This record gives sequence, structure tokens and C-alpha cells, in this order.
Amino acid sequence: METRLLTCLQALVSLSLSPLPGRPLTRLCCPAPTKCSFSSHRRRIHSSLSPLDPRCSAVCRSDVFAAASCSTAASKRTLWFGFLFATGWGGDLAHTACSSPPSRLRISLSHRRTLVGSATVIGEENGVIPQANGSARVRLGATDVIVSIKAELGKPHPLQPDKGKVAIFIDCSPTAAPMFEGRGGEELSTELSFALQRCLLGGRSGAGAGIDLSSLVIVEGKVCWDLYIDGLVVSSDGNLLDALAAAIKVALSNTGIPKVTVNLGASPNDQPDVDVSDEEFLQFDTSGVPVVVTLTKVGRHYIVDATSEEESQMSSAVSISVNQHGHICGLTKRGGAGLDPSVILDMISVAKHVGEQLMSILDSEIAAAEASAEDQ
Amino acid sequence: MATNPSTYALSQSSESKQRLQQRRRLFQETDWTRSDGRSFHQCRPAFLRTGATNAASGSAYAEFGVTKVIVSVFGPRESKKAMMYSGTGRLNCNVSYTTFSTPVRGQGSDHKEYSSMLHKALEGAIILETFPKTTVDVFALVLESGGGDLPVIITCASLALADAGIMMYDLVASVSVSCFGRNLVIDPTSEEEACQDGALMITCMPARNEVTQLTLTGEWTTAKINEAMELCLDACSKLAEVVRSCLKEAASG
Amino acid sequence: MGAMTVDRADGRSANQLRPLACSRNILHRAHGSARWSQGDTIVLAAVYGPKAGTKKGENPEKASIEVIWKPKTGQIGKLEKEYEMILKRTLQSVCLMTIHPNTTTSIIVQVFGDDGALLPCAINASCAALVDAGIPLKHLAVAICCGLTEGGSVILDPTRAEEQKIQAFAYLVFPNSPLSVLPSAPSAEDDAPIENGIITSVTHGVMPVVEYFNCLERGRAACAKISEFHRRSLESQVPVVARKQTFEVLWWPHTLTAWPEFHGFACNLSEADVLTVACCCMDMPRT
Amino acid sequence: MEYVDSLTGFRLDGRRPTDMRQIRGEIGVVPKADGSALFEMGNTKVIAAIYGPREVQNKSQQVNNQALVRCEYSMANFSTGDRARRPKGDRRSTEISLVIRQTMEACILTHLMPRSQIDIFVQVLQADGGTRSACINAATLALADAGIPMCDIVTSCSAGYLSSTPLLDLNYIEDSAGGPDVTVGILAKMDKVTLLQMDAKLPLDIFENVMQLAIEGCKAIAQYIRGVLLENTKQLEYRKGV
Amino acid sequence: MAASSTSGSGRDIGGSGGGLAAGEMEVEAYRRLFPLPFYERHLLDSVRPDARPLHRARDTSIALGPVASADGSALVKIGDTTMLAAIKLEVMTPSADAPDEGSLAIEFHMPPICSPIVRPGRPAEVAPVISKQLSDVIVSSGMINLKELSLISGKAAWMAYLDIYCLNADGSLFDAALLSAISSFSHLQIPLVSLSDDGRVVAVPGDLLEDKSTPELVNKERKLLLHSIPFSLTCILHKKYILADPTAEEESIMETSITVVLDSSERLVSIYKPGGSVLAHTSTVKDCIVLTKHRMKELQNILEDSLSAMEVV
Repeated sequence: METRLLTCLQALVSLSLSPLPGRPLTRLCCPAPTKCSFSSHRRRIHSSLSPLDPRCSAVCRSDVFAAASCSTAASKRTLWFGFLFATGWGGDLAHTACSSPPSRLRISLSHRRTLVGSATVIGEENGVIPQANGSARVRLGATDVIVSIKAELGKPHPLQPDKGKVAIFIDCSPTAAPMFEGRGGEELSTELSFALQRCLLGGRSGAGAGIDLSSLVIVEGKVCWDLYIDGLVVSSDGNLLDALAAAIKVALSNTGIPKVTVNLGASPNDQPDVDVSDEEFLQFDTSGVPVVVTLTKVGRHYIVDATSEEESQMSSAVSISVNQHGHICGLTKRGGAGLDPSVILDMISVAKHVGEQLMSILDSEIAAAEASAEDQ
Repeated sequence: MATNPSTYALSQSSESKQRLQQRRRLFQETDWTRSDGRSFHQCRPAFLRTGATNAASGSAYAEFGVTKVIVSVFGPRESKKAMMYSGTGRLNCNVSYTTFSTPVRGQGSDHKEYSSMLHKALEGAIILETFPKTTVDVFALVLESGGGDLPVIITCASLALADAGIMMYDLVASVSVSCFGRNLVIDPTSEEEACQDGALMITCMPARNEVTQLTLTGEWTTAKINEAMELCLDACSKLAEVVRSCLKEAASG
Repeated sequence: MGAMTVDRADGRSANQLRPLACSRNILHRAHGSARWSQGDTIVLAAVYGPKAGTKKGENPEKASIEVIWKPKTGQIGKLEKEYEMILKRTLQSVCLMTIHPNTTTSIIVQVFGDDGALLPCAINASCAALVDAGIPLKHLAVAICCGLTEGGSVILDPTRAEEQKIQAFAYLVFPNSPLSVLPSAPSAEDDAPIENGIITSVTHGVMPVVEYFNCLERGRAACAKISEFHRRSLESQVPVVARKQTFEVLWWPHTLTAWPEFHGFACNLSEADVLTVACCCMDMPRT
Repeated sequence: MEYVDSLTGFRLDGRRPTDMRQIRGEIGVVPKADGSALFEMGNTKVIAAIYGPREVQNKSQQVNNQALVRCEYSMANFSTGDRARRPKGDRRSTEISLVIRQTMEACILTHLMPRSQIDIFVQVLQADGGTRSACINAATLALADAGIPMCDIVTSCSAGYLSSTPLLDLNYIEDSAGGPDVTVGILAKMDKVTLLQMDAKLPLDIFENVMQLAIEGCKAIAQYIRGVLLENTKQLEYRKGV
Repeated sequence: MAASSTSGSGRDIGGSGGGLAAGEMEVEAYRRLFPLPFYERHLLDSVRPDARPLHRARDTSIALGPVASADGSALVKIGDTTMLAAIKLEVMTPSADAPDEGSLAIEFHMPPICSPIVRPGRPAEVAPVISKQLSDVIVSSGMINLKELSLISGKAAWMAYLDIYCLNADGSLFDAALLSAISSFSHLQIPLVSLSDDGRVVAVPGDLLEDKSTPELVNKERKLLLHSIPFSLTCILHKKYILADPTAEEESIMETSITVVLDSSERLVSIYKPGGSVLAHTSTVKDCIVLTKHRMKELQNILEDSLSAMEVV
């Protein structure tokens, strides 16, 4: 069965057809039908990007679709927005792919529709989890993750007195897959947690951190915010890391950190009194938070946003986090098969390109969500 | 001794704390000398031996500066009963630390992150098809930690696997590089690791020119990644030579 | 040597054991069980098995023994782990391991009271429980604790308070003396009778070598008495009537304190039924 | 603390004593599962996913004449007000898992699926009292979504007794007041009680009232769940073009 | 036949290089298939498969100070059995009923690398038992005067964490562990400390000792005085044979073992015989004690040699 699936998948990929109905690898068409009504506002960008494969001189066309729709339910306003985009060679690829000479690699990318939901609970802050400081739910096809952010007062690490602390914990709910039952999800959970930490928190010295830790300090060496980022995988259909990273970015964008007033104690050794305001909140700057792009290698191709079916046949996958400057903030490799160093460098340049687009879409949608929240 | 009272390790007096601060500032400058006198692109001397534990199918001991590691390989042997049937072999990795491996006494527990990283680094190099239905266990114990622990564990594990006669595509060598401002420093010590801006670790099979594992933290430009990768790949192939000569020595001796 | 006069808190002489008691077949679900007490040290042992299969790591060509130690309170620690191992190895040497190959016999040892000489008491209880379960044995293992006081005299079966005070003590386990109708088989290895051999010896504290041999001698003599007791209690076995456990409902006059959860398997009750049951429970005299 | 305003008779969150919180059920929230549902009771929000009937994973647990029903209850780290890392398999979640398993097992026609296994996974996203009931209701919806044969639908609701008033559907504040909390599960159509839990003192006549109130709550939920299932079936019909 | 076999390694026959002659292969096969008769044939000739006489222990070596980050450490090898012990001192507040005494915490670890029996996450059954035995023996022998570990009566005292790691388990684990424990205690260098302003005990770096501004030292002694050091020997009892210092293979084939611990003044610290099918008669116990006395002399010499070697360096 497994080998059959593999050959089938490979056949499909080499024909540049996605095994999912309605999701070609290189050409756009309507997303797979879902329950949610999808009134789309469509942006089509035709631009000549530098070719992804330096040996191939074909013009790369980028199609970016973004869609947002608002539906107002009786008691709560639900806001959905989604995007889907693809990069690849123009033309009718289903045919050219077959006839084209076996180039080193063909890059065929298409994200599933991402639904980032921030349900607004009556008169409160945006967020799916009302008791958290910030939260978000991201759906990527059948993958569904929830991220909640909680800020608590803590003490800075003695070796880094001018920085706050961030902890990332990911949990895989058994609802997502029976194999996560009991302690079965632990391995994946810790792997995801570590990968996200690597991508978001920068080096040991704190350089290159996506979350500005020094903004979390209240009194140097005494009081700081401890940011707890809790992720929960509710439904899993591949590409968990990208979904979680996007959810963290969105959740951080609607995170309100309470304003504090500090009364310094009489002597410098005293623990200062901290007054936490429950009315005024400070917004978090999320422009520096990187996005994660996972490129999964199936056969000779690498694809973005692999479903679990596609992941089951992958030889290896590289997750690359890209920030707004186009710098690489973290990289992890999964899967056993080795990769040629030049392929990795090539993947990095593709990820940079995809990441830029993902970033701009996420940013604009966050802005739109904020704007509409303020309107309310 | 059921309830041990809470204890604390001796903290260094304030002078040495200042020294640490000084070092940290020093690392930000463009030119400084490393505490062990190496140049930026020079690795620590590597000492490798096979046959550390005779109860295992294969084992190896590695000493890179202060870092000391023992890896034992068991199997191929019967998989756990709960495991489902598998046509290919399984690889099971575990990394643990001794309580005295770090300057402050630790818990000496398993290191889950390193265990899974070791697994990922090795599985691509082992020909799992050669031992269907069975498991090869790779267990590592870090006797003393002095920086670059994971690369040392991975390299030592590949030597132990070769000692155990497990079929591999190629030997695996691993090297890490730290980034300080503009400088790239290869094979960092734990003191350097504590202050680094970013790190890149490569595990590769030099003869096949394949990267089996790559991790990166901190902010990097593509050009710098390029430079660091080249540096590491070069060091990996040299390290693999050392491993190879150690195996030859063991076979002839 | 002789028995020097030693002052013991409970007025015993140095050679005197605390009152022994043994009752068997007290748990009706276990295959064999025994409760053994030496003064206030009380241990209940239950035997389950032989069950099919052995654990990984055990020799499947032989029977395997598993010991689970349940302390009176709290979690199992290093001391209990050590006891488990000693008990397991001791019982292994007593059982005929080749009769039921590839089976596991579990012995659960529950401590009720610890007033010194806990391990010997547990060994005696487990042995009685093995007999009760009908597990084939070579002979019984009889255990005793010998203490060495600061003054250099040996006391038997010390209490907990004595154990803590004395300089050293030894837990010794001997086989019981066989009552054989056959003339004793010519022992190939040694001329010494089997009851002189030590099955298990565990010592605590520093003692001169001669004192250890002194302990051995005294322990051996005491073990002969204990094995006599063992034999008598086995012979006079009275079948114990197993009491059926009754369904208990917590109640307080006119108030339900706790409603034991019930989840309908076959008995989906109607609302009226529930109340009837509740009323019935409350009318029921408390037993 | 005053849990029921003596003047207006309203509860802390503005409900009347016999009011239930707003309930909402949604089918099919986990696309990969065989059946799934989300159930909300006010701020309490749970997801249930069903996997099965499928081959028994652990052969030693296989039952030859009926299906094996298993359940795991887990709480998200962020489900309560104070963030806490929850180790899996603590006493509370084991107990609730058992309660849910036994309750659902009673209504599933297990004898129709011998030698198979049905897994019920419930995940609490937000906990604001009555998680037990919400989980059972979610599990019922999810089982129906998975098409698992049941003799009836089980619904559950809790009721308590505070400030000398029987209160329906306690929220977290009322639940933690320490008063009696009666959780009832009923088979709606057969009108039978299948789950009853209480761990506090209560005089019998009051217990009767409180239980009656909880049963009324269950019936109301059953009404709602029937509606949700009906709507879902219509959708299915429509999609299949029947 | 006796000389033909190699040390008791558990490796595959095929893995040990194809150079074995056909006759030797048969011996190896016989050893694996019928281990007990194989051993009994050897015992008849009063020799063991590794060419040792029955009463001789394996070669023993002690290396002091292999762990730089510890205050005292030792690597002990008895045959192939390898133990790495290290002591780390930390500061604690002594308990009220013993205000001028420090404390010991002894832990014996069997990491998965040491033996095929141990798997990660499931510690070996014997590890806690040996831990317990070790701390019993070390505490009851009175080797260490806990008062020497006191710093400031009632305020601060040393807590000595002794962690022993078995790197290679090839029989007689307790003997090797005990030897590594006493070796690391004899290597222990107590750091010189002073009291800081906030009442914590801090280390005084070596280069500041001459400095006048350094606060007053709390302690002066850098070495512990070890009284009556315990030494042990494990023997296997099989029929009427006594095999000193068994390997793992011997332990697995012949199950009855007896461990005798004597201190340097030849008093008995422990006789440990947990069950076993062979009964120990008084004469056997006496023989074991005599063997232990011989072994103690050997071990004392080895320990002294390694200590003096260290001082020379």
C-alpha cells in the first residue's frame, strides 16, 4: 500500500498535479471546497521575478490571491481571512513539465488556503481564548492550531538582567491523531517547541531574536514579563510548524501587555512594587517576528505546505524562518535523507522568496483585522 | 537521606563575574584571541578511540578539548514488543549527561532534544534495510561538557556504529560554528557558546557530499550561511579523516 | 559466650523472640496468602500465580518470581527496592523453578506494621503464602534478625528501637530442618546438614568477624524454633471462611454524603429507580 | 458570598437559577477524524474527536464479542485562567476519562462491532465549569458524526445547590464555591439516567429537586443536539444531491 | 582448552573477525550453547576461561582526577568493569539535630551505555540496590567523619554529592563502585571558601589567596582524613568452588554470590549474600573472608601507588 502511494504521488508530482483535488502544484485554481463561504477579493500580480533556479531562464510568475470575508454571527463577529499563493513557471505546466528536460529541480509551490480566525468575543480583546493576553487560531487546509499567549510577571535571568523571558510550549492534542494519545504526542511536541524556539528566539546572546526580549523588561535585573506561548494542535494535516509560527505571529500581534507602574523600593536590594493596569495595554511590535517556510522534498521536487499524505512520502524537509529583512533566523532539517549543500542553499533562496510573500500577506491581514476590530 | 536539604553550588566571587562581562564585550570586537589560543578557524584537537565498552556491539570514546563523550551501540537486536512490524530496521538514540558534566551539578537526566537531533543526524547515513525487524540502539553519555557537545556526540556515534559493524553509506562527521558579529568561530567552547550571536551546525557524509542534518539559530544573511557552510564542510571532511584513521588503527592493532 | 543478661525494653531475654503469629488463606482472591507477625511487625503476603509467560530478561526455561513491596505509607524507595531484590533472590532459591517453566509467580508484600526485623518477617510471611498457594518448594526459608549490642552481646529479633540503638545487626535466612522419613541422602558437596547453610545474609554496621559467627550460631538455633512454629501452624491449618464483601453506601442520617458513581452498563435506571435505590440504602442498617 | 441576588433572584452572571448558559454545537471541526464536534456551554468549550471503529491497536485489550471503547480527556494549558503545565494522566483527568468512557459505552451498541476499537478524545479548550457535561455532549455529537450506532443520544448537564437555591449549569465560580454539584447524564428518548455523580452532602428531598433540575437541563440540551444533528443530516443530503 | 578462550565479551562470533580456526569456533559455540558445562570443565582444572586461578581477582587500576569540573574524582577499572566516580561539594544549612555535621549523598548510576540490559527510561533494577548498599557501607564503616564537612556550625556545611557512573558493566559492580568511591574521596580537594557580604559561602580563587584584601577563609583543611577504609570482594559460590571477582558472564551463569566488606582494621562491615541456590556454610564464609583480606592488601597498595603517583606529578 505504502509503495503504491509513493509511486502514485511521484507520478502526480512529476505531472505537476497535486494529489489533492483542485490544488495543482503550479497553477492556481479554486481552493478545495470548505464549509466557510469564501467571497474572494482577488489580487493578481504579474511580475518578473528573478528565476528561482539559476539554470533556468524561464520567467517566474507569481500569483497571489488573498481573500477576506467577514460574516457576522448573532452574538459574535467572526473574521476570516485567507490567502493562497503560488510561484512557479508560467505556461501550461501540466504539459511542459513532462516535456521539459530533467532539470536539477523543479520548484512548485502552492499554499493551501490559510484561515486565520480571530473571533471577537463581545466587547473584549480580539482572540479566541478570552483569558489569554493574546491568541489566534490558524487553519491551513485541515490543519488547525490554536496559540495562546500569556504574560506573567517574573524575574529576569541573572546572566541576562536586561531581558525578559519567553517560553514556547506546543501540545499535540489526541484529537488531531490517535497516535498522540497518552504520551504519544510528546516527541513531536518537544520537537516543534524546540524548532520554534530556535526560529523565534535568536542566538544565545539574544541577537536576531524575533521577539524583542529587552522590551519585556520592567525593572532591569528585578522584574520582567515572562511570555508563555502555548500552542495546541487541534487537527493535523501536515505543515504544523508553518501553521504554528504563523499563529504565533498573529497571536503576538493581538497581544496586549498590561501597562505597569513601578514604585522602586527604598533600597536597591528591595523587590520593587509593580502595579499592573487592567485597562491600558501595550501592543506588541510583531514586524520582526519571522515566518517559517517548510520545504518538503518529495522525489526530486520540493513543495511548500505539504499535507500529511505528502509528508508521509517525503525524503527530507527543511524549515527555514525568514524575517522582514529577508534574513534567515533559524533552520531545521527533518527527515533522514541527506541533501547536497547546493540544494540547501537553493532551498534557502526559495524560502526567502516565499517567506517574503507570506510575511506581507500576514502583515496586511493583521493590519486589516486590527482596523476592523477598531471599527467595532 | 530521604529528604536532602536544599544546597547551592559555590558561586565565584564578584571578580570572576566581571571577567565574564569583559569576555562578553570582547566577543563583540572584531579581533580577539580565543582562551585556548586557537585561531578562529581552527578546531580543537580530536582524540577518538573505539572499544570503550565491551558489553556493547560497538563503542567509542571521544575527547575534544574538555568535552568527553562515550557512545555505545547495541544491536541489531529485538525491537520493543509494543513496536509494530517494520520491514526496515529502527534506530533508537539516547543522549544523557552525568551529574558532574557541567560546572554546576545538574540532574544528569536524558537530553531529549539532543536525542532526537542525534537520531536525525544518523538515520540518513545508516542502511536500515540491512537489519529488518530489529533495532539498533545508540546511547551516548556526556562525561564532561565543554562546548560543541552535539557535534562531538554525533561524530563519536558514527565511529561507534562503524565499530559495531552497522552498515552505513558513509561516516558521519559533525562540526558547529559560532557567529560573533562579523566573525565566524569554528568548534566553540562552552564559554564561547554562551555568548554567541548565532550558531550553525552541520552533519554531513563527506564522501557523498551530503548534509544529513543542519541547524541554525540567530540572524544570518545568505552570504554568511554560505561562508559558514563551506567552513564546516571543510572541517567535517578533515574530521572524517581522523575518524577513518582511528578505525584503521583499531582494525590493524 | 553464653547469654549475658541484657536489659531489653520489653523485658525479653537476649534469646527470646517476640510472640509469633501466622494465619493463612486470608485473602480469597489471591491464590495464596499469609499474615505473619512478630510482635508489632506485621506483614501480609499474597501470592498470585503461576501465570503464563515470563517478563523480558527472565529465563523462560524456568519459572520466574516477581516481588512487589508495598510499604505501609508513602512511595517505594531505595530501601524497598533492595528488600524486593533480596526477597526475590531468597524465594528463588527456595522454589523449585524447573517445575513450571515459562510462568511468573507474583508475591505482593504489604507491610502493616514495622517494629524492627521487617525483612525477616516479610520472608517468613512470603514463605507461608507460597505454601498456602501450593507452589512447589524445596524447603522453607526461615529468617531471623540478630543484633549485636554495644556491649558485645547478641540479642535476637530486635525491635525497631533496639535496631537503631545497637552497633550492628544481621538478617539471616536458613533453610528449615527437613523431617525426612528417608535416611538423609548422602550430601555430595558437604557433610554439614542443610539447615546449617546460609541462604541469605545481610548485615548492617561494623562488627568483629568472630561476632558474626556468633550471630550465625545463635540465629541458627532460633531458626530451628521458628521452623518448628512454621510446621505446627501448617499442620493445624483451619480453613478460613471467606467473608463476602458487602456493598457499602456511605450515609449520614437523612443525608446522602456521597453517591457512589454508577454508570449504566446493563442497568440504565430510571429516575424513580435511582431514588428507590437511594432510599433503600438509607434504610439499610449499617454493617 | 452571595451566589443568588436576594432581591432580583439573579445569579452572578445574570442568569436566573434555572437558566442554562448559551450552548452551541458544531459538527466536523477536525477534518481528519472519523467524527468530531465542538461543544460550548457559555465559556466552556470542548472538542471531541472519534477515531474508529478500527482495528484494536493493543491486541491484549481486544474484546471478542464487543467493541473496545477508550477515552482520553485532556486540558489545554491555556484552558483555565491561571496558566499551568498539565502533566498527562493526572488523577482528575483519568477519573473524567473513565466517567466519559463508561457513559458513552452504555449507549454505543458495542455488540455490533466486535473485535474493534473506538477512541474518544476530548480536548478542553476553555474550562469554565461543567467540563464533564460539555465533554459528554461533545462526544455524543462526535459519535453521531462518526456514524457509530447508538441506542439513544446521551446528554449531560450539571446542577448545584447554592444559597438555598437549586442552580442549573454551574459556571466555574459557582462550581468552586464548594457546594454540592450533581452531574447527570440521561438517555434522552428512553428517559433513563445513565450517569449520576455527586460528592457532597445533600438532604434527599433537595437532592431530588436538584437532580430533577439537571435532568430538565439534559432534556433541553438533547433538544438542541437533535436540532444540530438534523441540520447536519440535511446538509449531507444536500451535498450528496439526494 | 583453557588458554584458548578470550575474555568474556558478549560480541557476536561472526563480528570478531574471520580469523578463528574451526576448532576454536567449536569452543565458542560450546560456550554459548552449554555455558554451565563449559565452566564446570574449567573448574575441574581449577582455572577460569580467562586463564585466572579461581581465587584471583582481575587486574585493577585507579586513575585519580579524570573529571576536571569535580572536586574529587576517580576512574577505576577492575578487568573490564569501569566506574567513573566524581564528588561535587555544595553548601547546605545543616539540620538542627546535627548542626556541626555535613552530609553525604551517594548515587550509583547505570547509564544505558554500560550494558545491553539497561534501556533508557527504565533504570536497571540493581542500580538503586547498589546505591543503597554503597551508602550503607560508607556510612556505617565510619570512613568519613561528617564533622570534617562542617564549615560554620549551625550555618553552613558541605553536602558531598558522590555520583558513580558505571561505564562498562562486566561483573563485580559493587566492588568497583566501592573502590571508585573511596578513591574519589581520597582525591577530594575541598575548595577554600570565605563568607560573602550577603551571608553566602563563596569560593576564593587561588590567585587571590595572597591578597590581603581577601576576606578571611572559613576553612583551612583541603583534605578529608579517611579512617578505616572499607574494601570489598565479591565471590561466586558454585558447588564447592569459590570464584573471586566474577565477570558478568560468570555472574549470569552461576547465580549465588557473596560480597564481603572488611575495613582496614579487618573488622566486618558487611556480609551480603542475597539468596542463591548454593547455601553458604560457615567454612565457606570463612574462606571468603580470608580471600577478602588478601584482596584488601592488594587494593590498599594500588590505591597508595596511585595517590603517591599523583603527588609526584
